[in-house]
Amino acid sequence: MKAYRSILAVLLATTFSTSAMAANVVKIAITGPFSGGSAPMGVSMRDGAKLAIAGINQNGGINVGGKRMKIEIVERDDEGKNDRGALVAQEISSMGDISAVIGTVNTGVALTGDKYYVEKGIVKIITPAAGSASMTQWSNAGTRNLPIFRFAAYDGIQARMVVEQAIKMGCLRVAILHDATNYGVSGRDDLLRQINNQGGRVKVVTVEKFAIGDKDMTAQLLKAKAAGAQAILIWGIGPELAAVASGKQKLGFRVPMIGGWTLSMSNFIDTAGAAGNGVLMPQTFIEDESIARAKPFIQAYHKAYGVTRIPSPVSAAQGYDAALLLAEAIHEAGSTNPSGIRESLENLKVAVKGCIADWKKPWSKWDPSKVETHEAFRRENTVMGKVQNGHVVLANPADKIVLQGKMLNK
Amino acid sequence: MFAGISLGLRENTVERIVRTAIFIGLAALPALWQGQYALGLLTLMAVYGVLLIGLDTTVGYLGQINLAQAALFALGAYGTALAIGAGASLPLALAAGIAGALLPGAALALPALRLEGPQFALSTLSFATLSIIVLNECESVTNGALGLSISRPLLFSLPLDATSFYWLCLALLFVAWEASKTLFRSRFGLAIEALRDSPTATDALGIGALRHKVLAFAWGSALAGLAGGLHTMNFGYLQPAAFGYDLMVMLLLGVVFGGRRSQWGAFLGAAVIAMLPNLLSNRTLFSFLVSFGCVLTVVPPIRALLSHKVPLFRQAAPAIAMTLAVTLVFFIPNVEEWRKGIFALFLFAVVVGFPNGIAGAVTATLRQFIHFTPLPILPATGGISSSKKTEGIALRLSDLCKSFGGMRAVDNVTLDIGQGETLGLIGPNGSGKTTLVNLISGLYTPDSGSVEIAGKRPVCGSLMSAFSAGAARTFQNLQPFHGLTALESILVCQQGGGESEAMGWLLAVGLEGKARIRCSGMSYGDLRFLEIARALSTRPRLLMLDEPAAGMSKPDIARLIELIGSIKRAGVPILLIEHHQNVVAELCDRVAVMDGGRLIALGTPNQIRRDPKVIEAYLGADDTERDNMEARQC
Amino acid sequence: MLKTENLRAGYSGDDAVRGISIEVAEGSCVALVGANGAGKSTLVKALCGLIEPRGGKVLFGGKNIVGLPASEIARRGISLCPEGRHLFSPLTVEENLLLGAYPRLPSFGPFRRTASGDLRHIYEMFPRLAERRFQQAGSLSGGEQQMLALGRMLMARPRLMILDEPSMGLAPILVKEIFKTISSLRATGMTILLSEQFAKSALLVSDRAYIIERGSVVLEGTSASLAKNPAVMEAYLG
Amino acid sequence: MNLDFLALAQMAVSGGLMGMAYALVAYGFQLTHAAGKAVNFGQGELVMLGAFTGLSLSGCGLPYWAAVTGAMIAGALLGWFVERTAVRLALQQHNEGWVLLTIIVGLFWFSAAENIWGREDKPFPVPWPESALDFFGISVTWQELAVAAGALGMMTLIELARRYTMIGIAVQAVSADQDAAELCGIRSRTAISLSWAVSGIAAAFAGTIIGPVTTVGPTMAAALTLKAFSVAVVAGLGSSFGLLLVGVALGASENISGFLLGSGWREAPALILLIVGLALRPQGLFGKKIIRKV
Repeated sequence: MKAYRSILAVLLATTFSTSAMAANVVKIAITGPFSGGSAPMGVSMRDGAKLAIAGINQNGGINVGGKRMKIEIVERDDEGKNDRGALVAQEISSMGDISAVIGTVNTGVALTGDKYYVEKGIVKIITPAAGSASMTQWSNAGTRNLPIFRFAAYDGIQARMVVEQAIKMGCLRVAILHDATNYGVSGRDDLLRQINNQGGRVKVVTVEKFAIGDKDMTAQLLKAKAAGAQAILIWGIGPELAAVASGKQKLGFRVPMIGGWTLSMSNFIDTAGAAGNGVLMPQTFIEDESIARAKPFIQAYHKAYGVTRIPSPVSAAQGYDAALLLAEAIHEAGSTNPSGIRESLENLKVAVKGCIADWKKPWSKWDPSKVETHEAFRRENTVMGKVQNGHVVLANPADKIVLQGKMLNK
Repeated sequence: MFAGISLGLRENTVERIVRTAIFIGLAALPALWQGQYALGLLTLMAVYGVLLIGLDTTVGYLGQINLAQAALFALGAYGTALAIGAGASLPLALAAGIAGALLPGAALALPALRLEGPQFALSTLSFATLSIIVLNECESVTNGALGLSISRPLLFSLPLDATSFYWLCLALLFVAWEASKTLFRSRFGLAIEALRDSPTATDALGIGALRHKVLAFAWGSALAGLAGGLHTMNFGYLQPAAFGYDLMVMLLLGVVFGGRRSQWGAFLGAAVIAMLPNLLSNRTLFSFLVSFGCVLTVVPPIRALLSHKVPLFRQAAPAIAMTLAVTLVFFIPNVEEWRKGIFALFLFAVVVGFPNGIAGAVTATLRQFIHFTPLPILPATGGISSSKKTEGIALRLSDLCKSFGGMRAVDNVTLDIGQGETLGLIGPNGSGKTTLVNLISGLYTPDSGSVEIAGKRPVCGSLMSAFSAGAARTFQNLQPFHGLTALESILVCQQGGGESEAMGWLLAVGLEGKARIRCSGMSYGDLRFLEIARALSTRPRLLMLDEPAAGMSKPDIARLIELIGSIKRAGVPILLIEHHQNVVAELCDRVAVMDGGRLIALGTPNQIRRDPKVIEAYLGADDTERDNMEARQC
Repeated sequence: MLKTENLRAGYSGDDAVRGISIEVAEGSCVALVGANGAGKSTLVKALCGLIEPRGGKVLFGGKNIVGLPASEIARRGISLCPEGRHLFSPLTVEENLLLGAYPRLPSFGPFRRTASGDLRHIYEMFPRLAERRFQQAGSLSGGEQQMLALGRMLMARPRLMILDEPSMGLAPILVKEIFKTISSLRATGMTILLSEQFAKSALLVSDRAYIIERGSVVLEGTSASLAKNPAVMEAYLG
Repeated sequence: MNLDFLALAQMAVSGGLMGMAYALVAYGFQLTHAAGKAVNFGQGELVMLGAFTGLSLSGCGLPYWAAVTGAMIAGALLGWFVERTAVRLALQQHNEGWVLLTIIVGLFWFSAAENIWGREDKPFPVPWPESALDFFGISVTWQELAVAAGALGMMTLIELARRYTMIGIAVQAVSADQDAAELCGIRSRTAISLSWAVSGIAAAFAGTIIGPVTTVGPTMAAALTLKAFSVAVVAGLGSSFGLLLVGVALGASENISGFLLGSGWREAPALILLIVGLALRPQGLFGKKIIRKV
């Protein structure tokens, strides 16, 4: 009984403490899959964002209209499931005191859940979900005053870079391999669209699919080989990509493999081993301490979470920068009111110095006919990365300037 | 221990009042608990409620692990989504959803329901995987992995906002609940209940297992389709991957958690799986629930300790699990990461602590405290009468043989029973009597030889076919329908006719006073009489009684003799296997004696009593006949 | 050696054994005689721990063994040859026999060698089993199966053998053979409790007998005296 | 045509070799089903935990074989634990609760693994080369050979132990007739626990041999378990030889149908065959017919 009473006391204390503090804090929600298959991305993103927020809180919080307010984080695990994502969105949007949301890894979750934020006008920065549909759904619907922003190199950009890379390497007959998820299929569609844009220069010899969990890609690769593919353009996540790389090696099928940014995740690089060497992918961030801008972030992350390598560096860096941008927007808005934050995100006055770049007005006023208005990344601040002996390096060393750079002017 | 409160109402009425009150409360809830989230949870709960009531038809009522419900849910959802895409109105779209799940569900049921246990589970699992593959691959129709987005159609030109959509879901849940309840209270439901307890007995009594199972599965599928339709309209976005193994497991857990074979259980399970994982995101609530659960679970082991007994592992296990959960909640910095694990501990405690689910535990407790008015008992009509008298032969066996392994259980048996005749079949244990009855009633297929019942030749090895020829039987090892009352056991067997006729049969065997008692609570002797009443209620042309007096007390045996006598007088031909010689002597016109699978004697009871072969078979060999044995050993 | 006091046991529902007290002296052969369904099998199962008695005591060598698991009772020296034989049908004849001696044999290593003496003894007793030692037990004929069941029990070198309806389901000629085996076992000084529906044969091989009807002992005495008692006959045919 | 034939042969060989892994996990199902009529629906989690244990041990600098042995010991403990905590309880309560309890225990393992080892997939280092061998134009990796040999070896070893040690024969006796086994002085509960422990060993070992192929992560074995379950039921939960045959056939058929019909459909033909096959032969291809008794 005594134990029970003390537990009750703890419970009451937590209830009261949160409500008492509520007035002096900015509440930000972070959502994403923190368990299950896409958890490495979700957790890295969350931890990156939390790192940024911890730094802000250490410096006394955000100056909101002259008052120093600390940031309080509400975490919700959407498990990468659409239904759960919708409920999380409903929960957050009905909490009433949430200023903004950062998160979402799975495009499907964005498609089911984001409408609840839009209804309430709550600002959300999507990162690192790159599927095109999560923004195009709003342009198709013609939504005005959209509070959804994206902070990730969306698949349109990535697909374009991948196709351009293939052309640059002289591979005009390509095979497209993709996983059977929303991510893979929409990546496939983006690739096909970009290849179309090249006006018949590139020929797709075969399109093959693989399921999550498939470890034997012999069938797909044999077909690609038989069709005479000169390059493999691939869209998928993690271990399956590694299976393709090892399968290629096994069949002695030596053609370049180019794909989405997920090829930089450790679950691909470590698993593929030597077979992964030479694989190319667009990158917004590389976990390379020789890049001066990235070094403090990388070191802080390693220290804070006791790791020697970030599970998904791109997600972590994007989460970090997104949180910084959000904090700046809240400061500039001078209130925790979502519509104010949306407006100031669309018109950021001060360049935010992030670990990826100096972000100067990354977004502009939403125009349903141009999704780019709410997309932060451009072709210019994305580089091609290459796997080399277990690390991602720049495919083109001259690109280093992009990652160092202080660019991004509109 | 407790006197209990008498409400002066029937249990059914009370249940209905409570249920209606809860639904009214739920409908009014959005006014109190405002916000989209609350509505979202409540809507999800209503949708899952419909889905789980559907799942409960197989998992609860049929007692089979069904892993296809999530896929049927998906098919329903896609049916509705495609119909909406084609411009269908809301009712039409829901109908499309129901059809989308019902048709494949019925197609699966036909082969799958011949199976049981792991085999059934596997074929439903295969179906589920297959459905998801089809949804994923037919991109031109379903848009594949990219998913379908739809907007909610109008209901009779009325736009539905979140609240009215919730009301719609709630109303449909109420309808599904009521319909399921009515269905499972009907003869159909009784049959389902009966065949779960003993599929052999239901087939032998002509109830027909497969037909009922397929219908029940189809009903479950239809509800899955309906739920799928609602789900589509609720979230507005569909993706095949969302209906995979995880959802399946969650649904299964929901049904067991809530309590099987009860719409209340399905509802509570739905509330738990819709609400709990989401509500548990709230740390305060989470800690509270887990601590409260922990306190609840330590009661049984403490109680055991107080009465100076070492608590059983079964009693202690939930407490251990909950203590572990509490430890995790209070000592792990990031509870969100351990959410699944803590949820698992919570479930473990409930499944072990309440094997019948929450609904089962609550009902049992309530029945202890509250006395409900029992259902009225209707006056009896009918009873044993000589309705069917045909000329000729009731049973003809020619050269029947059956062996198991190296053993000839029935060896070349040829036997006739005339109309109105009572034939006794006796013989020592293991002489093949029951095997013979199993051959006649179609449980076993004979190796050779033929069976003819009342002039018809049933298909060999088919219980149903032997039944339609007119054979009805009782079982040596009782096959009662544990979940049914005595009255229901008769109702489910009789071909038409109402409760009063069923009462007539009970009256005939002297069980009229126990009409409302469940078989699981009846004594051995009563169950023997009930089996006879069950067989009689099918109005058989051949009645086979397999050791009806086994385990009966002396007065019961006297009653039995009287009963069989009256059946005999009504002209029903009887094959009676019995050990009690006085029963046989008193009732049988002729007696057949089996030994080692062979028929060794046939004659009147008096002839048989004096037959030296029979006496030897019963009393065993004399050691004096050595020569015989030595001849064999050479 | 074995003594029960007011033993009650049963499955669901009523007790099938309603307070039975019997006694088996060392080196004697005691028969339980009664018709089908009289409660003999239930009594025997309760003795061996296959079902838990609902009341009463079972004393074996002076110690109460009620509540012990069947395997423990078997290890103390009571060996049951169950009704319906219950052989391990997918296993070979020899494996079945070896299993009889399981508690004595090493779990790994040369168990066949350890058991070879006993095996030879059994094969001498039942030459048919030696012929079929590598055949599956399920493929044997009824008589051979019963021999195997007896053999398996003997492999355990029991202090008390309980035979439950060894004659069940056998042709009369085989029944004679089984009883011959029982009487030869008895001659070796083995303590035997025999539950049997064939009164005549059972009374012939036993020293003492209990006549059981509807879960209670209705008559007891030396076998010779019971064999002459017309009430025994009555218990069967009337 | 020639290329197609060669390609089909290549598919069949790769699929068949991986199918051995299905057979090994299915063998684990068979062992526990024989002993106590229950199977572990959380077997995939045991595979995963075995792989993680092996990974951690080899991370501690132990040689590969020592790590595998350690994983097998862990597997045995986990298998025993599942039987003791979940299955026995449910069977005592006489309901199908064991299905759920094994799922629930699996869920807990999953969550624990996520938190102990992290959520990412990790590679499993192996002592054999990554290169491929070439047999008449069909390439086979050392890894595939290792999976096949490991699965075959493990199954043979357990099968030998079952047939040629007294304790193995006793476990078989318990599966055949629990009461009769008790009467022979065999402690049937211990025998059942032992079966679960051995089943856990098989699962953990399977984890260590497929770990290098699938990479080691919390979700690594989800698909594998379902396939293994199919193999076990189709083969008939009674024949270890049947398991191998069905496992190899399933692996090969998946690959071939993926090649012929498109990779999204790779599982479809096997699933349809499975439903039809079970409807025609419920006891499984190699199972014995069950006689109903009343």
